[in-house]
Amino acid sequence: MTNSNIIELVNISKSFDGDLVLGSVNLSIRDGEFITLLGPSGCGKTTMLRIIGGFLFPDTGRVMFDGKDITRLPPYQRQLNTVFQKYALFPFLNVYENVAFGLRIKKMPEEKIRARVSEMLELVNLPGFEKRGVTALSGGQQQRVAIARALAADPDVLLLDEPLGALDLKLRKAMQIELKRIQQQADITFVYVTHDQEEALTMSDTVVVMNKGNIQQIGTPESVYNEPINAFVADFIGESNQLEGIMREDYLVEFNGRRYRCVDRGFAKNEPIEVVIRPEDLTICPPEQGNISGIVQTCVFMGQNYAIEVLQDDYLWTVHSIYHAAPGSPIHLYLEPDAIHIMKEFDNDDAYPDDPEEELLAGAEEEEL
Amino acid sequence: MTNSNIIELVNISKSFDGDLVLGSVNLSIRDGEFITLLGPSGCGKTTMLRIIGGFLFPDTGRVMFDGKDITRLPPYQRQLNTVFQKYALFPFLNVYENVAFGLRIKKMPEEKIRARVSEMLELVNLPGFEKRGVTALSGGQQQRVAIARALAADPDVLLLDEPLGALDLKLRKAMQIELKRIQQQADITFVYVTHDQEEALTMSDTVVVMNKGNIQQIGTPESVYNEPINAFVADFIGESNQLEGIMREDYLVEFNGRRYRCVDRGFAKNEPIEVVIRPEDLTICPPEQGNISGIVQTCVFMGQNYAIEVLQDDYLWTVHSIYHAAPGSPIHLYLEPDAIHIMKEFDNDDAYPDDPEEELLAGAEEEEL
Amino acid sequence: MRGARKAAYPYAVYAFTFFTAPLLLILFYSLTRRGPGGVAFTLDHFARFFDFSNPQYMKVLWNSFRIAFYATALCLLLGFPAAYVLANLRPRWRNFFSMLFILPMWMNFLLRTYAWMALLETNGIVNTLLQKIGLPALQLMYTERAVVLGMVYNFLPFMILPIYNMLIKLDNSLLEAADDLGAAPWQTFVRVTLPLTRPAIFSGINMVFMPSVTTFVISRLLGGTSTPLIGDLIEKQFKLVDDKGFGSAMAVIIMVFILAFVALNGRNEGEEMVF
Amino acid sequence: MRGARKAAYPYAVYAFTFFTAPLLLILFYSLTRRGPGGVAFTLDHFARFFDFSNPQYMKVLWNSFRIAFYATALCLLLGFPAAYVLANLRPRWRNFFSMLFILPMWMNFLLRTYAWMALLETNGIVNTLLQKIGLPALQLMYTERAVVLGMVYNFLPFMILPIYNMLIKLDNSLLEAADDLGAAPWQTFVRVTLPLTRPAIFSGINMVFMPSVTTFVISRLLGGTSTPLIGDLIEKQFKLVDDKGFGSAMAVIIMVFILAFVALNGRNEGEEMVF
Repeated sequence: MTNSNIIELVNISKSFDGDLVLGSVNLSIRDGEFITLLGPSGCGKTTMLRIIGGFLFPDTGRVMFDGKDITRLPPYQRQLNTVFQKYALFPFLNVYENVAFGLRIKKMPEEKIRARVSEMLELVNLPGFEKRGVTALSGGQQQRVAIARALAADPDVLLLDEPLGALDLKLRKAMQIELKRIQQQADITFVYVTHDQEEALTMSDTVVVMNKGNIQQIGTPESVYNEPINAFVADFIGESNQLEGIMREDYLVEFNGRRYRCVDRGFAKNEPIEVVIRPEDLTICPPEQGNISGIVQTCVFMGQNYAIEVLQDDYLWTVHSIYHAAPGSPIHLYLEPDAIHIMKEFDNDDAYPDDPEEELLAGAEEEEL
Repeated sequence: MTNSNIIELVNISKSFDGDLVLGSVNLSIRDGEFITLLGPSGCGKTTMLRIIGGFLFPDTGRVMFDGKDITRLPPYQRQLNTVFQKYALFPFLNVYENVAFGLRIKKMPEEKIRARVSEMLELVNLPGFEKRGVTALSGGQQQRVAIARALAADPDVLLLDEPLGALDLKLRKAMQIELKRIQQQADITFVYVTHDQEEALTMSDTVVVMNKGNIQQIGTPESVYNEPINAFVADFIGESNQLEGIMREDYLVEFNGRRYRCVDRGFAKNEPIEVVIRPEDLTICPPEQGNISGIVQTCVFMGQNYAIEVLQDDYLWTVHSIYHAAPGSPIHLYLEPDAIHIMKEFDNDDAYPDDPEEELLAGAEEEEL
Repeated sequence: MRGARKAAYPYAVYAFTFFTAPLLLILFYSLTRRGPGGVAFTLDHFARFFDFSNPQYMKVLWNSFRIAFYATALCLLLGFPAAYVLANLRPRWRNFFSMLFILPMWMNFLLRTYAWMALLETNGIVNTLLQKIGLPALQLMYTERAVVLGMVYNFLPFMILPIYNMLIKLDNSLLEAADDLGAAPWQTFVRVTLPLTRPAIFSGINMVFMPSVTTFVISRLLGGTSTPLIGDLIEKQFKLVDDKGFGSAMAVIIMVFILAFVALNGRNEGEEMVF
Repeated sequence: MRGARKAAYPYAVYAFTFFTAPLLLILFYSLTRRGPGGVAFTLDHFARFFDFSNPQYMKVLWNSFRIAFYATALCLLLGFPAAYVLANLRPRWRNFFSMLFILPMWMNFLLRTYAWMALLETNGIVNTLLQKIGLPALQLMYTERAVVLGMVYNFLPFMILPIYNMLIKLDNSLLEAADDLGAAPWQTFVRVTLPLTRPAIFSGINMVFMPSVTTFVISRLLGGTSTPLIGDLIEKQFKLVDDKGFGSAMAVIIMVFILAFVALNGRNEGEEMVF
């Protein structure tokens, strides 16, 4: 990964039928990084990817590639390739011919094609699959052929549009590791689109969190998870307890009727703020050490830990703990000052919607474009 | 939940074109419980559900419902209803008519139907949706209409075939909570099919882990996660470190060249066994407290924690920790005796396959049947 | 795609002109008359058809619709079950039998009709068989019934094919859902299969009704002079009387009726036109 | 489903019998002769056709295939671009134009052919226009070219429809994938669009070639006596000569050729028969 930018989006905006899908987006993508566009359906992430790929032209703004303006260039003249959501393999060609497709267009000599195709199939762990028909392959295998085909032309950037969406959970996890390996081995830039925050966190160098056509936050997985910039990001990436609070003074915040030390400063005195606390940052402790206490409502086994709901006055805390807690019993929790994330009162519009399905519908419409 | 069995499967087996999909399965389902059939694609879980539903007849064995043999009864004569994977709503009917479908068949008077439909739409959180066309609904809404339709006829048992598979991650989590609520509110038995172990763990009273047409383990979420009966279950439900070891004596096991205290007994002296250790049971600790030490290879941020790979001699441990560890640095881990799960050497055939896609393909074929 | 589309345009325009020119010509003929002063606009041809003091032409039109209606109804009655059985066969048999249904369609339809005539003639197969078992010979040819049968025979595949195509695409989980919700097989059929195949049924009705209304060969060969249809009238104007104006006017009238019929039918169909 | 299927069987069997009986009858005629001793088996009809010392019938067959081939090739040349343009129109225009293509099909095809004749006649529209601009009148009717044009006119929709139906179902992401992999528009067309529409093209070829080979009305009306086709011969046997045996034999021969053609064509098509 270098520090030079290979792609720059400048003031990109795009509407469909009068609906603004992308509103003046700016983004720099460094050469060699694994960058993920993350957001709920309908947030504009796929539109952004398609603009980079050349399948859509933006209404305003420029797409720069290696310093050159490629905004109006058709896909076939761009130095980047795409792995499509539903693979888009040519059903009338076998694996070899699918991978060789781009090379034949380039009129590469046959022996070079042969070498390149086996190299690619080696890379995606499908050696010896040359003669197979693509329709007879499993989902994961088709996925890998699609990657091999896209990589065969040796692009500088690979665009991936939710490539693991159609796969089994276990297989998806395996492919995540494999994709990361392929990216590092081929040493090229990956621009990855997903709505799955776990996928985004584990694979990416940089995560771009999007909502409603705008970029909410850009950062490393750690920074977007640990220091979410607003309530939407906090809620979308991982679970969180969200409360309204008041900043009494620097390093002192009040929420749910109590005052807590915190690490934030610079707010106005008594400014209303938003508090976000991760469930795993609440630790079960003996009564004398706790600074939150309540009654256990439910305790659900989640595998690695239990999800415990704790009622304190009117607020229902969600706590993740490796320890079981009996519903109905009192419980004491300790909250460290630096686990209290404070942000300006957020615009409700940007929060993750209560009815996420409206977003889904918007997404479904977007797909068709 | 009572202790009487509402459904009993006795020696059920089923082949398609000579391939054994279910091999002599026995299962008892208690009245009012939330039971989940969990396994990879092609494990036979959907076939089992379809046999309970009456869409398939088993080759051998009996299906008992409330003590009566219903093996050969067609679906429309069974006291249970199904929520189909792809919803299967009638596209030519609106929400009201979809939910009322079963009631009209029963010739229920119109005012009763009206009351029942609004009750059901209330239950699934879609009040006022009566006049909407079902094709205009979002995925999650269609899902809920399908549940309302299936529950309207007041079945004793509801069968659910991967009902959340088509939904967004965030929406899926929300629907998991909702489904659990609906099940408790309606107080009926849910038989739920999924390949998602997280879904199975969080929702179920009982988890039935299946592989290759056989039941591997039946138990509460805690018991299948914490006391997996074999390596397949351990591997399929959550991540795990798996090592070969030797039982030196009761309470003393040797693996990776070292001896550890454990809580298991009753094996032969020096019997070769299989050791399974959960990544989150390995705790980073000061050198003097550790009983495993190695060099950090990678450290990937996963949100709630880091996945750290630690090389000890030839074995690569996977460790989950909330602390970051710098790759290349030495690390010390503590392993409690009761975190060491010991099981008889497993039959390799039952393990989760190295190439899970072959399973996937088998699954794809199964779906068509 | 842009380039390929551009290259295709001239061909498309050519095909289109080639295709609509005769239609425009008919429209032109129907609205003009050749007088001493050249070609003049007129509505006389239409007035002659809709002459209420002498409704002979309207009567023929009515007959054409009536007979086409019988033929369509019969086609539906035979075609739906045939398509249903075909769609439920195992794939191998399904291909074989649908081939048998399609095969005669490749044969010119007049030749098919001649073969059919051989069956119905006074000294044809059916009567020979009847007489062999001691029954009196029947007057099968040159009746309205023969015309309807001829239409059914010729246009049945147009009913079967869209319905068959729809049935094999039917989402099986919808049928299972109905079964699951307590519907017995016949209830599933009435409440789910039928509503789902409605667009195909309407399509089939269109595809049978249209040619039945306009045919004249079938009626001439099998019906003789018993029931002249509108198609016969039109042909006579073109071929024997050489009154292209009146013939064209009748063609336009029937086209308008057909369009109205399709539009009415299409309204129920919604988006899913099957053909 | 079991119940509904059972109820449908009698209708299906009836439809099937009704449908295949005439075919069997033709086969029967072609293999028998009425002699003094009753009906006797014979291969004479076939021998008469394949008489190599007097290949007049085979020549007609050859001519029929040749002309049908021209018509099919022309239909493909016009039909593919037309379907392509149609499929790439915005949905609203698409429906309008496909309606215009389908509309004439509902009109009886003889009537369409008469309209077409009005264009080509010696004193028809085309010649009138030619003379107006000072060019000599052309002999357009009663030529082989007129027959081919008549076939193209009548059967073009059968080429356009399957291709159009395939094109609108085309997976756009495959075209995008080709574009993405560096294929310019025409390369995408040749390497992706064409292979994907192959089954529809073969289907269209079948649907045009079959009726072109067997038609006799078009050749009689537009070709006069210039080029008799096999269809004319068959009709003459049935209608004028009343030699049903020989006519049936020719019908069987042409069916066998057509079946062979379809089988050959179908081999390339694989599973996806479009019609």
